[in-house]
Amino acid sequence: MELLVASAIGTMTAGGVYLMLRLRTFPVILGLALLSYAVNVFLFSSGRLSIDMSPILSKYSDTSYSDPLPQALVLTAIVISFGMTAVLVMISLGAYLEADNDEIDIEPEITDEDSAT
Amino acid sequence: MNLIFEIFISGALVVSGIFGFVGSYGLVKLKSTLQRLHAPTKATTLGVGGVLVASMLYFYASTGHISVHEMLIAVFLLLTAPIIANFIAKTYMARNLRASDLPKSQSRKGWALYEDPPKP
Amino acid sequence: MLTRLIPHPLLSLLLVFVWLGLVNKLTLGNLILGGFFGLVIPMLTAPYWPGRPKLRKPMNVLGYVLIVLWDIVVANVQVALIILFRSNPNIRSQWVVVPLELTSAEAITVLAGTITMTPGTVSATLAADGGSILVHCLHTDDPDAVRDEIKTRYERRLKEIFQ
Amino acid sequence: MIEAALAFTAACYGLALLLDLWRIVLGPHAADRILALDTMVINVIALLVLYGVWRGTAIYFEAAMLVAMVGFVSTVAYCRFLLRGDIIE
Amino acid sequence: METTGNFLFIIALLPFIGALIPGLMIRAGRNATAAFTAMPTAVALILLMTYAPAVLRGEVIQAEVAWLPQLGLSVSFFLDGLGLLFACMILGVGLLITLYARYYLSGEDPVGQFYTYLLLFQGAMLGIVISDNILLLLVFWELTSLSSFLLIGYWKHLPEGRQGARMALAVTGAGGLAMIGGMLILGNIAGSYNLTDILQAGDAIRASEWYMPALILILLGAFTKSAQFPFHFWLPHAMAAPTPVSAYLHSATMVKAGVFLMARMWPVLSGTDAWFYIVATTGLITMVMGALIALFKDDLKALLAFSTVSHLGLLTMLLGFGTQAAAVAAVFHIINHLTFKAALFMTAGIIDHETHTRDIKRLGGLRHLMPITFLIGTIAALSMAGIPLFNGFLSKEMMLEEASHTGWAGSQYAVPVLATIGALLSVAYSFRFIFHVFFGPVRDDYPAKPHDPPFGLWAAPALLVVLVVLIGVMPFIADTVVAAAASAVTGTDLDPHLKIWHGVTPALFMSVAAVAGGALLLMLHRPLDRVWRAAPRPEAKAIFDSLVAGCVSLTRRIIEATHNGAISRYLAIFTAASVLLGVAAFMGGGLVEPTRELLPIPPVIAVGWLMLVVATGCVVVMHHHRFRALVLIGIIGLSISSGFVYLSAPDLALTQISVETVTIMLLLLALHFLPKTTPRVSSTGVKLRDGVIAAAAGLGVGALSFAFMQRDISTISSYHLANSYEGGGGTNVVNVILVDFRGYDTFGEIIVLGIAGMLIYALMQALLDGPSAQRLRNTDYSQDRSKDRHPLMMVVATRVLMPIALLVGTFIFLRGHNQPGGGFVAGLVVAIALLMQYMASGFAWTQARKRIEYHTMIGFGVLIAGLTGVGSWVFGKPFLTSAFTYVHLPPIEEFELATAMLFDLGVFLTVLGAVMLMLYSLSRIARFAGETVNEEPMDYDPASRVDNGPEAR
Amino acid sequence: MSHWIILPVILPALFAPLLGFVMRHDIVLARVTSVFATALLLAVSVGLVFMAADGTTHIYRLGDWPAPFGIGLVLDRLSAVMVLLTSSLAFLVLLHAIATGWDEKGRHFHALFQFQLMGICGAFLTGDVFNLFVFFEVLLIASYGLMIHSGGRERMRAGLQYVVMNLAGSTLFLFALGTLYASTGTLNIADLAAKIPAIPAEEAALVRVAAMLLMIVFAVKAALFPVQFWLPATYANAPAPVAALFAIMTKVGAYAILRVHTVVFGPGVPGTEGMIDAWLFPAAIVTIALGAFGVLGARRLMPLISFSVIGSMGTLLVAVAVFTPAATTAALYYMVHSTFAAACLFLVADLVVTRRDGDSLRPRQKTVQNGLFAALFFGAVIAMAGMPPLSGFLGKLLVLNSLRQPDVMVWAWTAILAGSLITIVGFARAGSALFWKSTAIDPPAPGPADGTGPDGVLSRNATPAEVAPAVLALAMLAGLAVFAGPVAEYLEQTANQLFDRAGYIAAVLPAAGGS
Ligand code: NA
Ligand code: NA
Repeated sequence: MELLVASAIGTMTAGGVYLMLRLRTFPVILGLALLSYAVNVFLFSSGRLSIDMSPILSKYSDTSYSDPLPQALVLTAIVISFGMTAVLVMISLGAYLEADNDEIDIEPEITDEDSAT
Repeated sequence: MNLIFEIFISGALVVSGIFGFVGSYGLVKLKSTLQRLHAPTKATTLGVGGVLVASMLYFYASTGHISVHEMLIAVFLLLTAPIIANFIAKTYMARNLRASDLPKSQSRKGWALYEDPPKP
Repeated sequence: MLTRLIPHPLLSLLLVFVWLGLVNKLTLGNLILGGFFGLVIPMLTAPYWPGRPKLRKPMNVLGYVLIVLWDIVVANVQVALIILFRSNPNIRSQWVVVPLELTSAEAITVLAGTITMTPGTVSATLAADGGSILVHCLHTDDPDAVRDEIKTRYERRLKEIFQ
Repeated sequence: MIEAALAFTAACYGLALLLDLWRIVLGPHAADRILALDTMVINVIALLVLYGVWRGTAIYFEAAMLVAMVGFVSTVAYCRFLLRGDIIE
Repeated sequence: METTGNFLFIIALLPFIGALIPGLMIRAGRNATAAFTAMPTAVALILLMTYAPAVLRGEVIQAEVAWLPQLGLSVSFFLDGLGLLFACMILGVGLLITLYARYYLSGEDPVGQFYTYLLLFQGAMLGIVISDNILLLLVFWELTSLSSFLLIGYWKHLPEGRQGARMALAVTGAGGLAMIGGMLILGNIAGSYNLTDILQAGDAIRASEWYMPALILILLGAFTKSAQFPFHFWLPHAMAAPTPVSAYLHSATMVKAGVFLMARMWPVLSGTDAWFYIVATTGLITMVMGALIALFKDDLKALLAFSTVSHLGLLTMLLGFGTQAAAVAAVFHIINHLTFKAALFMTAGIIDHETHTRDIKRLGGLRHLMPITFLIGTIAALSMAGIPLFNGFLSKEMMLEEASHTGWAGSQYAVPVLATIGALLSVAYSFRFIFHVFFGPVRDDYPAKPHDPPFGLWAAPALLVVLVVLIGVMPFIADTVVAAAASAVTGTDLDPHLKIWHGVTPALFMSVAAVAGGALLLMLHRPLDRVWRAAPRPEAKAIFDSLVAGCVSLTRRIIEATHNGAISRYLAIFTAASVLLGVAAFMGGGLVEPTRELLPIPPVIAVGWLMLVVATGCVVVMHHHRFRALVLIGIIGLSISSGFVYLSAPDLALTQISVETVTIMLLLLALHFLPKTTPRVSSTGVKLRDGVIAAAAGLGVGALSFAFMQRDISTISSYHLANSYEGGGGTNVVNVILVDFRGYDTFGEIIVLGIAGMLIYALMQALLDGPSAQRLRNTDYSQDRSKDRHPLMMVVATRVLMPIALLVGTFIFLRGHNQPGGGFVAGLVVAIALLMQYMASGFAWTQARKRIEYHTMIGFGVLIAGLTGVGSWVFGKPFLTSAFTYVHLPPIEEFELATAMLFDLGVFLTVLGAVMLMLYSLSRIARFAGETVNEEPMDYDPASRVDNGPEAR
Repeated sequence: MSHWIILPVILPALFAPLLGFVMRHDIVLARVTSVFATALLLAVSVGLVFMAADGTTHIYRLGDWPAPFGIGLVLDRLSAVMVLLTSSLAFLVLLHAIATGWDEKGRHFHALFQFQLMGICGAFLTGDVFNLFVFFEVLLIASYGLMIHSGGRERMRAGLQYVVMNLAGSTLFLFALGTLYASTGTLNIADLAAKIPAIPAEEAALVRVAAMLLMIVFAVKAALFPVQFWLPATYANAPAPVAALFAIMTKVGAYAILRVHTVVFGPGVPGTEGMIDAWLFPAAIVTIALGAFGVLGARRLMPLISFSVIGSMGTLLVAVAVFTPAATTAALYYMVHSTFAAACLFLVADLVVTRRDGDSLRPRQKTVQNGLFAALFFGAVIAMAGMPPLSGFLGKLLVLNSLRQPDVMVWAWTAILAGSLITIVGFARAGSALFWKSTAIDPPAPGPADGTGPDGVLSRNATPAEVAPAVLALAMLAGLAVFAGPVAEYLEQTANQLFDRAGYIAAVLPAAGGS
């Protein structure tokens, strides 16, 4: 199981990084979304994996529970990355509408004259 | 647990599994999109229904309480499945068929997909 | 006054049941709470549901639901058999146009939903004025029979309920 | 017996998921992909309920319920996007 | 008796205070400004004079206040003979320049600025010569660079002025920076930055292994400032400044700072071979070279500038000799050079002012037209030439005397011969100044009709030439001053007697040879000038300019190649660096043996894994089809959520799936306006590069997680599990952590969301106010649209589904504290419920039916959450301390009331408000793009068919 | 426990929603409230500095949960100084934004501004690494809003890049935190500081990775090579007052390195000994060089200033990288200085650029009040380039003086001194082109009544209120120089307190007894 989770994290990270390195905003957004999925699972896995041990306290049984803290951290991270993604989407839309293309790189503006002699 | 319950539960599960599989099998097997539309919307409804029935029976059998919240999922799916099928069908038609490919509507207006609604 | 307070009684009732289903425990407290939500939520959403569909014969609803449920089970089996055992070239899909007499939006929706959930048919689109419905039939040799069955088995009953 | 039935059903749904995946990847039409994704959602709902039965807990019910809700909404949204472009026009 | 040094603070401060005066006075007129500007200088000079007797007796006046003790920097001043001499020169000449400038500057020049800069500069110079702390000295040193930059660039409209200023700043600034290094080393060796301590530590410093670096760095500072070869080139270009500036900077002050520093450090640094060979040689070369170039300069100020270079070389050489006699000669020459050179600059200024040219070739014959100027100029030039009875002669003799018995690398003749040549050239250009300017026939083509200037303009140089003559004739009047200064330089008590006649010494012969040779050279000037002009030689300014230009274009190329706006490359570098450094870090440490057994892999879970992996791969492969990629992202979200369910994290599953859905909604909304496909633009090489980086990152992260998942660790969360119910009142530990243990995180998190909503709204407004609005209006987004906009079935189904969804949201909210759920998920579920309604009947229609202020909702959410936290202050508890109780109303079963729920309500409202505000903003944009508002909930209500009468099919 | 500690977070957190959601239609009310809130924050932070002055490490346990289980705010000298630095800078910037009307050019400026302050103060005060992440995000998202405030094509694209870069950085932050939690089981800085030194090098691989990744995360914020690329485009395209406020943002990165990599992974920790310095130091050297190159090579004013910010961060981080109290003292002084210097430059640049046709370093028509602007620019440049009499020179001397270890001295001194030279030359060229050459060109014709010419170029004089913030910033720099002694003394104690790991642990985790 651990191997599956680790490889899933790795795959999503790789995919995310690859898309993040593209030249248009949309794939970059997708890449960052993938990366945030990957990092959420990664953060979650830092509490180690467990099955059927949800951290919902049970009055009746004296079972063990999975580590709730990373889960709480991941929740926070998910929410934050949602907000960030939303902002990114909007800004990229803004950039597109302003410039009429959704390239992410800035073409350096070279002026003809030198600044000072 | 009561054997009757076990049998019913197992039966419901098996039925569910079969229909769940068939739905997806149809999705792969059938040759046109509109045909494929029939497979999952129908088969999976019973598939999920089976699991839900099994779940209700199981919890009743094991705790003695009647568990009804499975019903909610069923109700929800029942309410939404037609809408979904309708939308997917329209999506396909809008992109792949013209009005002339379809039989004529038998009312004053043509099909909603291709024709504006009457002015009120 | 009462219509303002309880704009959609059936919806309210449904919500009470849904609430009980959600908490999955029938207690007085939950019933009260469910009743509260059953009142409040329709009030909040009333603007989005103008008008109240009239149900002539509410008792017929149950019969209709049972028929549809039965048909769904049958539909599933039939479709499963077609999918599993009929080779693709032998599946003859057809369009079926069903002219509608129903005029209530709710009734048309229920009919279209029923069509989709029952044997091998999917309601694909309505006419722009809601006057007929285009049904895609997975496999049939007789489209007219399909149309007639829809009209007699479902539309007639719905007409009784809604008009 | 229930154990075996659970295993069988789970296997069925596992296979079903693979078939859905197949259809999503191959398409060919957008409608096919949406349809297959929706099927996948429904299969997952079944699996979630199944898992609850297997574990004997109702803790996963909300997840199943929520998957059903968002499955509906996102499927409609995908379709509306293709049909109208703006999903909340 | 120790004399208190408190006046030193005042003296040091006066010029800086004075620098404010012109700004205040300038409206009162030029005379008033000049007069008031002279005041602080005069007062400082008077105060200084009160110390003169004590200093000349050999006392050292000191004063100190702490400034930055952590650094060893204090405001400490000391005044010894050397300091006094320089301070007098700076202030005295300063006064003269103030006077001179009043008449020199034209009415169009901003006089106020000039005096401000001048006083700033004066203060900086003064600071250098009386600083007792070398760090403080550095402060003043840098200040001279800055203020001279302003002075040289004073005539901003002249390109020469700007370039000269920048060049001076670059060269002297560079030297200053080197000197910082040298001084810090010096202080480090001596253990103190106080000069008095450092001057005691000469032996230790010379013995230190850091002596050489310190020496070189400090000398770099001194040489650049004093325009020593090869840094001499900036000085002539600084002549673009108004002449009063040149007279001040290049006779008495700025350029002497380097010489002063060498003199100051003489007891510490001199006496080694390194000192001798570096300093004396540099000085000698500079002297000869400067003089040679001066001879062929036609610009009067350029001639004087190179003569200054030459004389500075002379001084440097003398200090480099390292003997006491040479030091005495240096000190004496400093005084003499000041007098004649300042007078000469002022003379040049007068000529320029009156004739409107400084070109020697256009002058001549001024003897008759400007007799006073002629007299002053000639006396000063003769002194510069080293003609007896003028003070220049005396110190030059002493220099030649010293040179005559200084050997250089085994050679007895190198130094004397070169020194003589230097003196000879000096005579030549001095004579040229006299003869080519004043003698010869009166011309009729001067650019302006020359005549002697008003008294105000010639008074200052006249005073200086009086000194030239006085010292020249009665050198003993300078005895005490020279003695005091020379003693300070050498650190031993010296009592030199300055005489006119030294007897028949080698120096006399050298001097005679120099005068004769000089006269001869002048006679040969015309042919020599032609040879000189024809000879190829490196042009320092051109070299400097091309060096700077080269640096600029090199740095520009580096910067523009690296910071080229290609964020994809920045990110590639960032990722690659993270991977490489992460691996490097990992390799540097070990790992304990695995302690956990791996969990089994059920087949269905393997299928889920496969879904995720395949979908990820497909997203990468198919990302050019944007919509398709979004569908595939859906699979990934679904797989992860299911995985969370399987791995005991139901809350995560709920959150993940709902967030993912809302995210996809937003992406779909945005994609409506964006291109639907991504062009294939990356080359194979780039793809390969990115692929390698991506694979490495994936491998690294995967391996890392695999490594820790196999190893157990005890965590702090056992506390949370143990205290969740008792202390936090909830059984859903994750939720209790979110709203209680780490509620502060959640508080931050909802603020992020609130800001996100607000920001999106603000951005939407900005877009609609800007040029994008036009683009939106002009783009047709309605192509290929199906005609049914708000299909009946969807509308009707939503009428039931949305209330149910709202109920589910409420349910999830209410039970979140004890079961999976909570305010955040509830907020999203309610948002999704509303989204259904929007998709059914449109945003605008829905909004029109019930106006919900999403802004306010966010505001209230944040405020409720914040005030809930603040509420605990009332009970004397810290922010966000929760309280809960169980209430029992008889017919109903027990239920819980917790402040955490109130906090969660804040979360709920913020989330809902934020999501809705985002949707609202996107829908506004759509309406701008031409989307219309529908009047009815659905496209067509078939019920109205009845009203239209019977159907006609 | 004193509630004062949390006020720098709560005040803006409560004012911001009021500003953004209640007062969003009334600019006058919003301005008054915003200034009031910022002044209040300034007052509170002055109080905190005095509160921390006695050397006590104050802890504020949120939710009344004991450390390390809940989140604790920690007020020591360092956090107090940083909060004061933030609030005083914010005050200046806010005045400028209001005086110049920048706040009206888009929506929600004041709310975003307060949120930004909340995020920054929260990051400085927290004693928990995950909470640090959360407040990083708060300050980032607010900064996104401020960055693209008032929109425009270039700004939007640059803002997009800024967001993307930081999202990547945040992702790495989470990877680092996951690794840290996975290898230590805790998130509290004091608890980490107590636990990590006990991990022998043979078991430290994971902790090392966490430490390294955290450093990269902070390095992105601090604009350290090779993750500094984002900065010039961002700062150059941000609205000028925002760029001025951003002067503190890079310091957040530097602060985080100081806090985390000194207290948790600092000197004497066997697992990470020598690892961070080995990378940080050379990177900082290169950063100095790049900053200097940028100043010399820039074609436009705003990028030029941005590169000078990079250079100053290099200088700051060189001092941080040796992890000694003396060097940290120097770094802190330099940090305070460079924050105001950069801000001052941006504010002055704003006054100039709005009166010019763009910020290109080519001769243009001279602006109205050319001399005044030239003087202000000269002052700000002196500060930034580290020349006397302003605090930059002292800061530079402190840094140089603290880097006398033989292995670092040559590199550090060469880089800093040569960097200064290049910077000075670059600034001189820029100033000459902007203010001197321009005088050769006739002043613009008098514009319309409101002083706005074509292309929005202002042709009216700057009001005293517009000039005041820049002048105040210069005065701060002068004050910092004059009172360098007392300031450095406070900072020296600050550095010593920072290096007193046991004291920190004992204060935060009383039960641990500071072992
Ligand atoms: Na949360
Ligand atoms: Na509590």
